[in-house]
Amino acid sequence: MTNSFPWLSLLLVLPLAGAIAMSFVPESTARWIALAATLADLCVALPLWWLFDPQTSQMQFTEHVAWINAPPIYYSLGLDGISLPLVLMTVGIMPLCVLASWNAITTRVRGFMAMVLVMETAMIGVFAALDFVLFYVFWEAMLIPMYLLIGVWGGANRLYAAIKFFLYTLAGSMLLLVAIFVMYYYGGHTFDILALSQGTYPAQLQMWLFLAFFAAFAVKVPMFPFHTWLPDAHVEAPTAGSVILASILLKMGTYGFLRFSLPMLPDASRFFTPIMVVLSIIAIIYGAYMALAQVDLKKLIAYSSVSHMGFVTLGLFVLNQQGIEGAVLQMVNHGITTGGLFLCVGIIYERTHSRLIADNVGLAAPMPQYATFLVIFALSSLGLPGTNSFVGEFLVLVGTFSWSKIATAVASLGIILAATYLLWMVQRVVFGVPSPHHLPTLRDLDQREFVTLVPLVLLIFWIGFYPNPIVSRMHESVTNTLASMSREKVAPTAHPSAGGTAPLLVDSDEQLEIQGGSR
Amino acid sequence: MSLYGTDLLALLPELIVVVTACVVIALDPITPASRRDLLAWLSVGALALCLGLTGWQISVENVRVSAFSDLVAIDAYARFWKILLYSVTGVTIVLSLPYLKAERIHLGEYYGFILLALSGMLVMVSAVDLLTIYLGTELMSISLYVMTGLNRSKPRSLEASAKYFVLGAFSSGILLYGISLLYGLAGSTKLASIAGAIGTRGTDDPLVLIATILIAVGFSFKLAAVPFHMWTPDVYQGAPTSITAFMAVASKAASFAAFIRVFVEGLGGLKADWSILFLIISILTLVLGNVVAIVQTNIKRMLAYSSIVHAGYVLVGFVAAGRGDGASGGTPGLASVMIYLAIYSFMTLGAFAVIGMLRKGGMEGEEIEDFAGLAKRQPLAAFLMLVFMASLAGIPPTAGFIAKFYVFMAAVEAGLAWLAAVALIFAAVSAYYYMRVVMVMYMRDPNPSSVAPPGLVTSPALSFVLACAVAGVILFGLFPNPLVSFALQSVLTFK
Amino acid sequence: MMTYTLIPLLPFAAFLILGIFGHWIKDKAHLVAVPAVVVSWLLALMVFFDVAGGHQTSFPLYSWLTSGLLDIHIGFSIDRLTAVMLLLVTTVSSLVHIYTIGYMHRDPGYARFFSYIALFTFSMLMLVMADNLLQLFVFWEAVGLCSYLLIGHWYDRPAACSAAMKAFIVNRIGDFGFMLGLLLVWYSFGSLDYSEIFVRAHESAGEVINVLGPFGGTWDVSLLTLICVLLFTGAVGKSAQVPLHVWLPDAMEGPTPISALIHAATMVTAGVFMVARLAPLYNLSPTAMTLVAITGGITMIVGATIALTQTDIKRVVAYSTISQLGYMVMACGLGAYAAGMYHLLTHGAFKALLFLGCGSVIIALHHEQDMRRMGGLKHKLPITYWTFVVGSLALAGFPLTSGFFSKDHLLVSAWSAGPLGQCLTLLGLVTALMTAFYSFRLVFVTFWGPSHVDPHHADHVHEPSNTMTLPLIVLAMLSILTGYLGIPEFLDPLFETGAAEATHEGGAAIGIMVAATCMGLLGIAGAYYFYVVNPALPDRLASQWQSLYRASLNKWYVDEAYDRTIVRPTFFGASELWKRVDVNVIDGAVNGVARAIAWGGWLLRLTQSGQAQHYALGMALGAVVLFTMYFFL
Amino acid sequence: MTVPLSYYLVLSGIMFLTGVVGVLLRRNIIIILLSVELMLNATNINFVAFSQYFHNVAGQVFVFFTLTVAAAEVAVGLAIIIALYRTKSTINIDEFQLLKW
Amino acid sequence: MEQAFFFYFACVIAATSVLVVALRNPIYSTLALLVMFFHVAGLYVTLHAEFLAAVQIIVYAGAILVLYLFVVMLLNLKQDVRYHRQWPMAAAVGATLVIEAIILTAMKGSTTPAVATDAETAIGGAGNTAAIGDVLYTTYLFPFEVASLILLVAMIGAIVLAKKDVGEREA
Repeated sequence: MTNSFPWLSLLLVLPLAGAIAMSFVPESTARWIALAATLADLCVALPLWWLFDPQTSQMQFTEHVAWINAPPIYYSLGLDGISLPLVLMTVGIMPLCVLASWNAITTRVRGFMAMVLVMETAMIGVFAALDFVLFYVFWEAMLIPMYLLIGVWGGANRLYAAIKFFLYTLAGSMLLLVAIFVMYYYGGHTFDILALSQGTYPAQLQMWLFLAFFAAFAVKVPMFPFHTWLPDAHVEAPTAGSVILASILLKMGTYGFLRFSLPMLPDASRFFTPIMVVLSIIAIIYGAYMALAQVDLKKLIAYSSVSHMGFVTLGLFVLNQQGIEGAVLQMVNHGITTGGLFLCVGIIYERTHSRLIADNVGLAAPMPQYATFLVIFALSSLGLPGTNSFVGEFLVLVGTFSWSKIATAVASLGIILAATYLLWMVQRVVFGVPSPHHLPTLRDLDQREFVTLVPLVLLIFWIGFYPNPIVSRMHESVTNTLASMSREKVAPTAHPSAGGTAPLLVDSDEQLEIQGGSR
Repeated sequence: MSLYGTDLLALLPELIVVVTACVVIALDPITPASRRDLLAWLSVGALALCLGLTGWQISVENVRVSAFSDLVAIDAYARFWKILLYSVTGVTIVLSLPYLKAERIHLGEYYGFILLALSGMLVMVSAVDLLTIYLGTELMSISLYVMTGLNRSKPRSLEASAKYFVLGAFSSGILLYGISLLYGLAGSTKLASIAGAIGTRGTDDPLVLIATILIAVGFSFKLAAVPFHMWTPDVYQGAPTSITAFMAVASKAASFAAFIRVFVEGLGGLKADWSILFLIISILTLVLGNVVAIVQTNIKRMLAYSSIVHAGYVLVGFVAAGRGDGASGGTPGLASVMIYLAIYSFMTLGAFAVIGMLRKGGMEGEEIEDFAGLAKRQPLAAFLMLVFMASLAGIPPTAGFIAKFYVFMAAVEAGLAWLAAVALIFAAVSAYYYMRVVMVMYMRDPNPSSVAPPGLVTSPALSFVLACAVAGVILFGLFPNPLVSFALQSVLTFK
Repeated sequence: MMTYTLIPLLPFAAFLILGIFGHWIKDKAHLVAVPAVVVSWLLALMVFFDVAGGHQTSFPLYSWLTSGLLDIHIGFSIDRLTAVMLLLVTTVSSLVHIYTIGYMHRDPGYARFFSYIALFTFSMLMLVMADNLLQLFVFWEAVGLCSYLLIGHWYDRPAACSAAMKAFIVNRIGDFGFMLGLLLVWYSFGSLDYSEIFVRAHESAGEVINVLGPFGGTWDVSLLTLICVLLFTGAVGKSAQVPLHVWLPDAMEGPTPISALIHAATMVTAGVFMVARLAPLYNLSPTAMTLVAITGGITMIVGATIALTQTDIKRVVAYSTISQLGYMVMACGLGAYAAGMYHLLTHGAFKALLFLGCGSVIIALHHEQDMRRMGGLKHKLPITYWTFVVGSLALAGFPLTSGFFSKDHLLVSAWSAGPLGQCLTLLGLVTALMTAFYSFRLVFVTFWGPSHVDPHHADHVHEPSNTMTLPLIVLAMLSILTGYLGIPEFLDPLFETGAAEATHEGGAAIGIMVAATCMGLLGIAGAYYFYVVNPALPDRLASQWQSLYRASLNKWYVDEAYDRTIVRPTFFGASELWKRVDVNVIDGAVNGVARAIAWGGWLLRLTQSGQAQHYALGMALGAVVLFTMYFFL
Repeated sequence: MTVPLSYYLVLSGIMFLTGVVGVLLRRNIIIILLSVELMLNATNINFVAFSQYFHNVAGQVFVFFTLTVAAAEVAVGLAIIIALYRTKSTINIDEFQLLKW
Repeated sequence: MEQAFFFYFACVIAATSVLVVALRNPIYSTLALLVMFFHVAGLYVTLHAEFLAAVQIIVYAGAILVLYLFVVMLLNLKQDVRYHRQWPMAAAVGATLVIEAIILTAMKGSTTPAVATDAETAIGGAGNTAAIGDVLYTTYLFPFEVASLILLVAMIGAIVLAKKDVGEREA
């Protein structure tokens, strides 16, 4: 299905135009420009929700223009049921980021807003790109703005955190680049993601490619042993930075797994499933357990992100419909919920200038509205039924259950731990008696802050009580992904120098059977 | 054929350069100091003319013209480099003007030397005979020795010059010895004859091997590949910044041009041997260059290591060209090398231009720490530097990414995916030191104790050129098609 | 259909209004909440009669989530069980709403409190009306949330906050099992709808699962047993069965009305309700049933033994609740679902009454909860006293009160359920003795004897407002009347397959009735002897049996054991693991790589000595290396 | 011709290596330059010998140009040396260490 | 006879080269180089490169070396106290290179250059001055011009570097 109107390009251009406009406007209007740009983007994106045809697995709103001739690289964009929610989440979160930075950012506002807007373009680009190189360009283009966001407007230890974030993610994605090239030569000399997803690759090669993909995506997610950049980056980033990081950036890793690793490298994906599942479960438990030990609010939420993203990777790699849909939904959920939590931390930081739990106690009395929001986000984060996260986690667990019951049981323990650390946080921050020292500064939410948080709460309950509209838009695309995973195994002579056959491949294990068709 | 009329016509741009050089030198004594800018503009004008001429040659008929008894050949390959060299030399002159004035070494000879060095480079890129290559190299080197030491009031400048000279002479001795052996092999110094001789004699001959290695060593010195790189940091640091830029860019490009010509056209039969040799050199270069660059505190020195590292990346592309046995037969590798160097030239020039602009209490601000808070003092300069650093680090959507893209793509095509992986991991390491500059500019506050920094040393022309450079770095990152097709077309020379 | 939907929706609307506009409504909050719940009650009454007339229905509201084969709606299933639960919930809730007007008067969180209990009512109603397991689970957790919020209502009291958190987390542990059970149900039966499950369950009655399979062992467990046990875990948490009973006493930190509503009458009975709801499933798994019965039995006696010695007035009632829940669970485990439900309903009435009575006392004494600082209140608080006595009699199983009928019915049913049932019946009789003892210990110590009330307040002690006494009176009447409504007969058709429904086989039934009555009377008499006739005796006995007394007083040290073995190691381990592994090992490795590279840089940079001849040597060495390399090629 | 070509090669090799060692060994820049001259002369011998062997004048022409370049290098080199000496009163190259690391 | 000449020249050349490197007094080194230049010229003569022999003496011995001597005298350089501290390494490198060269030659057989001659530069019999002159201005015209540029650069460069008042010109 082609659509004559270039929706996606418009989505990409609007923030960028805003960013460029920053260089011509005075410092004082920068905020308004940024708000206007992000809101305009939101307005452009919202119709897509209705224009999207959930009955087809085809890419929609596609655009396909030649970009580089040799090798053939296209400016190729499109959305399917997997990327649509993520794009909408992105454009939805960004105005909130701008609002959250309204008073928090006082120096170099133009630069800040420009970086935020550039980030928006890049992030939408990542989710919408249908050309591998284009994807990579957007993927990497985020590094510098994010680096600056953390490094210029961040906290005390920002330099370390910024460079750590930068190098960590860069190192991972470098291997991805090599893998992209290899894919190009084995996949029929094209960078088209859809074509590559239909290509066949020797099994041995798939293993290597999978590892290379893993390096990029696992760092971004972040999966278990690669997570240590996240607490640092979260803690030091300004509020908007943390929100972008947690809500959107982390999703790009899991999106990468879903968009590339699974359909392009089905055999390797199946082969690595046990490892991925184990890593995911470790992340769930370990992240939650680490969160229990934190005294810094942002660090706590950062570790909780590790745990929650573990659910996402878990859902992806159990390779069935429920798992993947749950994972995609959980990406959106985590974006909403954790974004909200970070916004809350930002709000309190503006008042007490401390992120330590010990410095922010007993907020319920002086700031009842704030406390309400914080509790709602915390409850959503711990997966309370009726909130969004429950739906995602439930689907993931359903998916996992048919893969391994033990894995499900262990992963479920993470939910108990989540309740523990979040409620403990709530108990310390919201309940109790505020210290008289801070009391004068603790005024309740103003209108701007209120407006920032309300949409997230509405989304939390909307998805919690009626997730079907969003999930039903994924069905076809997920089915399609799974179908492409079960395509013919590979002719070993795809490339002259590809000697390797498939000794490493697991046979179609019962557990790996793809659900959705025949149970 | 009246005295090589057609030959002279083919070499018209070079002649213009040489004549302009002589004119500049001749005019210098009679030009008052205040009007010395005119000499610069004269040179720039001549370069623009040459650029136009070469461009015209390309557009009319981009074929190989052999001149002067096959000692030089003006072909598509040479024209690519010429276009590049004219442009970077022009930019260098523009960025030199304010810098030289600030450093109080504004000599008319300076432009003469630059133009003469350029003519040496032009000879190098179009030479198809080891003799002309050697002479071109020497012409370039001797000019550079002098220019390095131009700022005689500074001991560092002279010391750099001395080191450069001693090591340069040493390396050219080695190179020459290799050439003499090749001559002994083929009975001629023409690359074509050498290729023929190697074809008939096979590759096992010790003379061939010794000669290849010696020539490789001699060129590696010019390219600043590890372990023949050690002059680079010292010389780059000591030389006047504008000369450093010129060296890092033009001399490297010309050396690579000649280097590729020698190894592909002359020693193409030894591909299997020298590709391994340069494989090792490139890995060494990447590892050492990146690792040592991390600990540098002087930005010129850091950029020197960066130039070493980039030579390493280019060598990866070159190795890919040597290894590429597929249908494309190494052309992607060579094209990638050309693309890389073209892009590298502009981003490096830009970075040096910003450094040259920066003053610290009337002195050159060379320490990375001197950049502290630049984003607050000079937001525009800081932004430019940011773009150049990002490009050097190879972050999309800058041109630096496109450069790396083609090089590593070629490497992967040649079956060197592992090399690409290693190189890219070190590219991640390199991001550290580039980003450190950004960090210092944007995330540190200016040192309060330091002298209040005066404004930037700049001129309208320099601003214009810098704007062009930034635009180029971003535009080539977004729309590399023209450059890529130009390189691909030029590299057909070797088909 | 509208009627059914409105029943939960009205409280929900009240919640929304109060939640969003509570800030402005403040003291008028009851004007929103009370009518909503009362109307809801009326509707429930309608439904009850409707259902009593033989009408049963089940319909989906909307499709909640579909994914692959997973297809879940939100929907209602209305049958007799639902109907009685609806009635219980709305009745108690209405009364508690009314009671709250007085109890929470002038509380700063007045509107918030009302919004929470409205939300609770909504959730509880949705829970009982659910037609599938997932909806049950969703609201199962939602009532847990309300419980959490309400326990922590007075958030500036650390004890309340801890209790709230404890309640939630302990429940979560139970729900962990519930969730797994639910997944297993879906995995095995392909659906979560009750009707579907019951059909499939019959088909897969023989299936076994090797629980130790993943670890290489063999331990075949019947699929249904596994499902039932896992689901029952949730009930253990929610209904405060041993070993997850620890949260309920602590929950008494919350305001008394919610102790009555949530922690006595409704939410804690959700576990029992769930087992009854899934009776067809449990009936297929004798093993699971046995486990359920034994758990109930243990809880029953443990709760009672602890209740004997507690001094906090609400805690006594709380442990009594645990003990009574044990009765119900035991009954369900023995297949006597109707008996269990019967006791659930009567207990709902009299236990709510007792709690509200406690609330009256507490309010009258300005939030004094220690029994030892009460006494002699029967004249000052006559209404409270008499209603409290009625409640206690019902609890003690005094003849002709509702508790008498339900407990008797329960024990008789249990007795007829085979050897295990008979053992448990004996245990139940012992418990009945203790129940009567501690309930009247409460009455005597609180209302009789000399006053130990704080002299500051002693003069002001007076009966609370009408809004509080009215519910007491209504509940007192209910505590007697519910015994005569014929609830078991009403419910029996639902559990027609019940393995051991009470058959009232002549002698045994009468014997048990007599025994139970004797036990009750004996307990009351004992309490009278100990605390009225001979008040010094308890202390003497306590010092004589010190270890036993201490153990009972300290709740058998269960909290301490959990604290030592689970809570503290968890937190300690977390911070240790964080410092040791995350910071030192993982991050250390990352930084270590960076540092190694930088260190390598420092080292390699030394080669750049500044001496041109070192550089020349480097070049020469490089050439040597290249030459040497060629030797080996 | 009775002297085999390889003799010339050996001779030039010895000279060349001597020159290399000289560059590495001597601290005085002038002597280093002299050593470079050794290397160049070794080259020249090669060229001339090959030229003779091939009966080909190209080698001799090359030598001619080498001589020219050598002269030019010497001119520049000595100028640098003089300038250096002015600033530091020494031309021992290992004493120039402003630029390092 | 030719061999005798060769061995004479070769021995002297080798010996004087070593002396150039080994002698600590720069003047002696320079003089040793002078001796070597003459013998190289002699060698050229035996190779029938008379023109080059003359150029060697005129340019090298006459011009370059005198320049060296001049500078040595001008700077009044004293005897070198010691060699560079890295001499053991340097010696090792030199020795390795020698050994490797020998092994390489021995292992892979002796060298027999191809006899492939360009028509333009082929000369009958001996390299005579006329022939060189001829090719220099025809075939090698281009390098010749480049060489002239090199000399130009060297000349101006030497002036710029060595003259005293460069800094002051601006003022």
